[in-house]
Amino acid sequence: MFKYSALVFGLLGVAVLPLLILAIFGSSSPYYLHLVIVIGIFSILVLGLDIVFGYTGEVSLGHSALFGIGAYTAGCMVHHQLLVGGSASGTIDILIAMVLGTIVAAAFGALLALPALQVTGPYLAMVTLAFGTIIGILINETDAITNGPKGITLVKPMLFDLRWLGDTIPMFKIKAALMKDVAFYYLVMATLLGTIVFVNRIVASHYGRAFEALRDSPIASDCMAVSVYKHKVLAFVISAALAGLAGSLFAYSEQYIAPNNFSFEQTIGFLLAVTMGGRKSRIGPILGAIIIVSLPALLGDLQLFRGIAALIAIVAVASGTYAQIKADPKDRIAILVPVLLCLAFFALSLFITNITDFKRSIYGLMILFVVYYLPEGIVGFLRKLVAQFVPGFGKTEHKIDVHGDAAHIWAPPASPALNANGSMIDVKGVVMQFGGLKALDTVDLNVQPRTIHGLIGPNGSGKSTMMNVLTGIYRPTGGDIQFANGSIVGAKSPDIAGKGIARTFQNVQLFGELSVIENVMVGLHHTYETGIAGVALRLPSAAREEQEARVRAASILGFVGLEALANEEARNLPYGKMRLLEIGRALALDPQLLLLDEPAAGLTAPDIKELIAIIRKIKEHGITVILIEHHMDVVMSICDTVTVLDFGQKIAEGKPATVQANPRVIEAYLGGTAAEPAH
Amino acid sequence: MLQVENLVAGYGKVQVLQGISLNVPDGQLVTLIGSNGAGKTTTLRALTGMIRPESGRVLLGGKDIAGMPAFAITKFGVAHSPEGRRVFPTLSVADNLELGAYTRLTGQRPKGDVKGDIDKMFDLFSRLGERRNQLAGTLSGGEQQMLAMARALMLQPQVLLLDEPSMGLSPRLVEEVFSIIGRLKKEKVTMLLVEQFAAAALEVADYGYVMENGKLTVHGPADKLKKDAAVRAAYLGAAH
Amino acid sequence: MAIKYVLLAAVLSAACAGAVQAQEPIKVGLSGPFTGGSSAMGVSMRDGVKLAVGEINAKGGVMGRPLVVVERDDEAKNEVGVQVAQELINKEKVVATLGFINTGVSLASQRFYQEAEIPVFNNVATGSAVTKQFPAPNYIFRNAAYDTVQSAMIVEEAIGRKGFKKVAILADSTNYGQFGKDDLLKALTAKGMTPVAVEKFNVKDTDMTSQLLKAKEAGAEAILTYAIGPELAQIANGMAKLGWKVPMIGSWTLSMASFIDPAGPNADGAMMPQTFIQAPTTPKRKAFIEAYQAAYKVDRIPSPVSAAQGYDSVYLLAAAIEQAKSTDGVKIREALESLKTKVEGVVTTYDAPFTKDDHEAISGNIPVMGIVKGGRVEAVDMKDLEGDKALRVKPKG
Amino acid sequence: MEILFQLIVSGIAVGMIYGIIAFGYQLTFATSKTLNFGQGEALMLGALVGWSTIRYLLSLGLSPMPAYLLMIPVVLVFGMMQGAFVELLGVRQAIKTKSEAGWIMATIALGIIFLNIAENVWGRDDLSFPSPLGNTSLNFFGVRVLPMEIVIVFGAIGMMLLVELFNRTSIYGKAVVATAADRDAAQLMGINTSRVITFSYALSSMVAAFAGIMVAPVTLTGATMGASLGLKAFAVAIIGGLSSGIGVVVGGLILGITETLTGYFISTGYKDVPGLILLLLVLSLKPAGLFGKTAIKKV
Repeated sequence: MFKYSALVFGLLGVAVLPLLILAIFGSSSPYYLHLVIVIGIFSILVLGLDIVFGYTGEVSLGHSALFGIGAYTAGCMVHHQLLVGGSASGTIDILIAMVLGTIVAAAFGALLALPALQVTGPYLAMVTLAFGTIIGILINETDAITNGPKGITLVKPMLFDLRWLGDTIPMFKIKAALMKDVAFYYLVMATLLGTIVFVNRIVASHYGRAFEALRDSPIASDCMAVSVYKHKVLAFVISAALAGLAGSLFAYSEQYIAPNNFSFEQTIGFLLAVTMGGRKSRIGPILGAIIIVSLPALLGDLQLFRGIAALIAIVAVASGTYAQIKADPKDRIAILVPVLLCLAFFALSLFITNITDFKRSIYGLMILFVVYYLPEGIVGFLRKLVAQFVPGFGKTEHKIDVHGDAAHIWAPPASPALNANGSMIDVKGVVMQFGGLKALDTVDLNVQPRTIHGLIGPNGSGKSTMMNVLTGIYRPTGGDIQFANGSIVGAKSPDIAGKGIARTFQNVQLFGELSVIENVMVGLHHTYETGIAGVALRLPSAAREEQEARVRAASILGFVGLEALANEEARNLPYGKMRLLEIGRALALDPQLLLLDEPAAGLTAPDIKELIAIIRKIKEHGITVILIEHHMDVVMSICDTVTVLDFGQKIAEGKPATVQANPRVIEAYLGGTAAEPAH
Repeated sequence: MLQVENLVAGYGKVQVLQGISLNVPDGQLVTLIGSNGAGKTTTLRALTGMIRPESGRVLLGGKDIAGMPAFAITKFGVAHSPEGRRVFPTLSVADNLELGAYTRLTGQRPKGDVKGDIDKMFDLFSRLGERRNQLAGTLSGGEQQMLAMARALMLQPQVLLLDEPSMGLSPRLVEEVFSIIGRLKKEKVTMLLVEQFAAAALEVADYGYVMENGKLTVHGPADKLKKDAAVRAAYLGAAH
Repeated sequence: MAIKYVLLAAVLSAACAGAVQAQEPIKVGLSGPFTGGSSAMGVSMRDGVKLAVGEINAKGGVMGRPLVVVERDDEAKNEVGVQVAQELINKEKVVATLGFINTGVSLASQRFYQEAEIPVFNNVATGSAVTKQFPAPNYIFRNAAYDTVQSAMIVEEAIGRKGFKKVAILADSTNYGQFGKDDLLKALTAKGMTPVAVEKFNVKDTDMTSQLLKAKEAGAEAILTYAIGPELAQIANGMAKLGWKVPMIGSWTLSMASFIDPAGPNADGAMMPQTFIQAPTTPKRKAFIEAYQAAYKVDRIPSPVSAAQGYDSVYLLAAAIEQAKSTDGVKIREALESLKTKVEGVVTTYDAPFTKDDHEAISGNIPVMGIVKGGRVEAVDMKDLEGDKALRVKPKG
Repeated sequence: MEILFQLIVSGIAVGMIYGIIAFGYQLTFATSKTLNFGQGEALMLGALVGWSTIRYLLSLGLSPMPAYLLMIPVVLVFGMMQGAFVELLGVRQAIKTKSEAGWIMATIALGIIFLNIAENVWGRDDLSFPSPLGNTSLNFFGVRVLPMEIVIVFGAIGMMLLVELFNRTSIYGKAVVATAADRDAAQLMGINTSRVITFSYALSSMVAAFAGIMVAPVTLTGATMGASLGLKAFAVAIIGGLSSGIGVVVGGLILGITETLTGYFISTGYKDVPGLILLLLVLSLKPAGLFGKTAIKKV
């Protein structure tokens, strides 16, 4: 409810702002109005960029080009008289241009993201950088479509005319040109508000959770059927669409666009806006947009620049002094550095007489400063600052208050799809070779449905490799794996997970920055059917799904005994609880087969008892389990069958007691020379 | 030679080692055994600076090396054959060995006869001699393990830390690895051996420590530990 | 804000001490690229403007009030130009703006001056469309040789005087090059010719082999260029590499130091229309060159044309303000359109240069063809700059 | 036919420049998984420092050839210092913070600052770089080649071979390879891996600076000369693969030759376009590059 009151206030502010500007600076001053319009347009783009840069952590250096594509979509329509622009139908035209700009930019975004995001690392940054240049060239070259370097002139339509109000409200006694600007201002602000709501909804939805999850642990995301690749592409396309939307508005606000409007430096500006304002927030990008739009003016006026430098120095000294008092003595020097830099910056500003010559350096230094000392942006910095005085500030954001119940733990039972021979999973002669190393050497593994199948063996015997082969992280060099009557060799992790194989990880792979319940809800991603549009429009079905997922997640947390910790950040859990959470998250996938990789490692004795009970219950609900474990008591007490691996080969298989007595197994465990009986 | 006092270490929030103390006397082979996840590898990683210990002291010949970065600790003569071998797959066998003597070749440790030592390694590990110019990534698991050990020996270390040299090897190769460890022992190389194969380790060691959940529970001369029922139980389960 | 203005005023008054005081200064905007690729022109123009402003203020200013230049770097970027325009108009409240090097920036930004009824003096940008963007009452003026004038001269030189039958056009892919290319094509068509090749290249291209080979293969006898310095040098050097030497005839940018220096000996013989050549052919020019050299401590002006036109633009504006006896934009425009005093400039003597419909101060007879010789620009025919030909004046009517 | 060869020859020279810059990207990417987005500026600084040095030497009365040769070591040392500076001040600091990909922003920012410094020191106009071999082109059966273009090809290959040789034979070079293969294990050998990473940045910038003084005599020298070269080299690095030495040479040649051929046979305006199409094709079909190796994920 808090959110809505903020929205109402925001709306009021936005509605009144142009009137204020006009009142203060006089009706002959469209300068500040234009500045606010450009800030609004840039904000739309930067909010979109934040989805890629802030949420998924990928760097795009092509947003200026996407912005240009949006602008040129509008421009070309006008240029070829497909849209009239400026006439009576201007309002409809501009709306059509906005829609088309969005779509075309999204299409280009997809074209770019589909190949570039296959690879992790700086590839997206490199490809988008190249893309930026090429788009510049294409716009320049395709004279027939874009009018080439000569640019396109558009006319801002009169969207609505309120000058008749001038009789009652003198503020509206303005010229027609200014009225156009005021009307256009409202259009931009309405679009910006729409964007904020849209981004808010996406980020709060299962998509938003997926974006954050894939950044924390890409492998775990893939194994939760949340394809890292697909969601990164999706995030990029959404982001590109918003860039296109902003571009189409920009074409109308500037009324003249040319290829060199959309430069590499602009892209850097956008990234600076996100970082400087503060990532993963709505205020941050808007703040960033304000800064980059006013930057040329700031750097153009020496006096103003000195004033700003002084202000920064004062803030730095104040917060630095405060931090000095509070900080660890070890960190004191580290804190001093940025404060001194700010002071030096102020001193420098007093000395230079010609600011234009050093503009780029100042710009570069700003970026460096933000990267080093404000990695969470101004918003993050302020949040931290306020949190110093108001304990707990900003921590209650993600609180989800639902209670689960036993009825919602399990998905409605479905009869599992088995292989022709009645097995749950059938591994035949699998070989996994890394260079000269055979981690798995022709291993067979036949797991019967509704059983707990233990997989044991000394360190390095190939157990974890087997897990990775089964979940598609490695593609085996030989052999076949049958699951649900089909081969899963060569299938990608998210697809295998989607077919019903869930897993936990030996070295815990939680989504650290998400809360405990959100971790489970990422596992429930597959239960959502609503698309982006449904989320954006907040369809009843979307809300229902979300509510169902919450209840389900809370129920699962109850089952693994973590309900009380539901709103903790996962990374703050004790180690043992992390392992339990991984099991809960895996159960959310409604798996037919659950792979547990050393679930008892690091657990205390009472925890282990609890774990055994949980695994038993999982089996009772018809889920087949493969269990890798070193705690022999666990293995011996709950497994129906045990397979022993040693140096990549299967050396024994059978009932736990039989396997335990097998001399080869004892030898494998105790080493070559100690095969004599124990007692 | 190597003395550990009250070492506390872990990863991020997870504290794995909860204050361990052990002693590796000069010229002796000491083994650290225990079940998986007990903290054996973490101990070695903390000793050689691959993770930064939270507290405690690591004395090498009386000098505290705790908290130094790994490359600096190596300079003092602590060689570490890490878990999972970690040979440099894109370099040849001979180059891997040469890198083992990096500190000697760059004047941080007495140089001696590096070429001669490489040849000695090829004598000691005859399988490697046949493959001196092959890329290490193409070796089999056992060969890689031997290369990792030989590479560590190239430091001419004060103390050699061996982390699970038997991991992933066939019994025949495990036997070979242990016979080499036996030979090194005869040459009075000071060693700390972390091993999951308790019996095999205790067979060659002079002294043993048993680790459980980040703590050292039992220790004593190797022959005594061999007969300790508690040790066996820790491995094959109490049910046995 | 208030404090800022107090500070600003304090600094300004300190700066103007010794000259005219106590009177409210007249603010003139200055927009040009002072950083980036075309900054050589921008800086020369700025320095020319400042030189003139200094002289005027030393003589008592305009209407007894000092001129103050509010300079802003438009970075040769359209969007920055737009922002600069809005700031100069609405925040700085300038009475007129001088400048614009880049046709694109000019086209993007001057609509705001037009709407605000503030005169703009384009003193370097040459795109033909610049002064024709708006119908009368038009606030856009220019004292630079625009592309139509230049193209006609280039084509006349190549076809008329030299008698070439086959020419190739090489233009860069910016709007400067492409607008210029269009004008060249028109001028050629007027002579009943078509070029044998029309090639373009991107700014910062390092290799011109493909473009030059195409021109060479087509049998071009001369290359007509529309580009800026560095790329022109690449063309000259590229031709030398291919062992192919035909005359380069192109727009005035062939006189830029950024062409002449990097091209070295390969630049020799390049011809271009010039409104101003750094040669003391009239007393006014002599004084200007010496003043410039003294003020900025250079021997060769980086872009003499930009400096001279920048210098002249200030005097034209000052004359108009004096005549209008007002700083009101409408009145200044009206005064410019009916300028009564002859303004003695460096480029020419401006005798009623503008009318209601003609906002171009430079006519086709004013520029002379210059040629690069030994690293300096000279007139193709030195007689063009001697005697009564030294000062060419726009014909009346 | 002559024309075709002429185009190919010009393409090779440009391509080798792209290739050697991309080679610089590889050097740092191997050891640190980061690369310098300001590599073009490293090239530019190298060229400008070379320009000043050679001007100074010429003013002492040296003839162009010895002056050029004497200038090379100065530029190489400068390049190494510049690269080390970028790593120490840009990449390392940025990686310390929580901000992901902060190093991308940091290297871009340093590039902008270098550009601005160069503008203020050497001016905004392009300068001409004295060519040690003169600007008279050689005529091979109608194909004209500048002597410097031949130097570029052999210089680039020579420099790459030298670096490779260093990596393969010297113990320090092997330390670089070891760090690239397994940073933790390299530490256990006593290798100060963070110093190796600084060193790889130094090497990378050195290579770029060298490319700068090779390309300067045939093009123009100025603050903005590096930007588009650095960018093209990105395309080359992706096409050839960030992990393959031969890849960048082939990638560079492919890009350089397609550019000149497209320029002549299609349109000079579109000459950069086939490069991007190739880039996107390679990324979709063989994401690790034509010659790159796909890394094994570690869980």
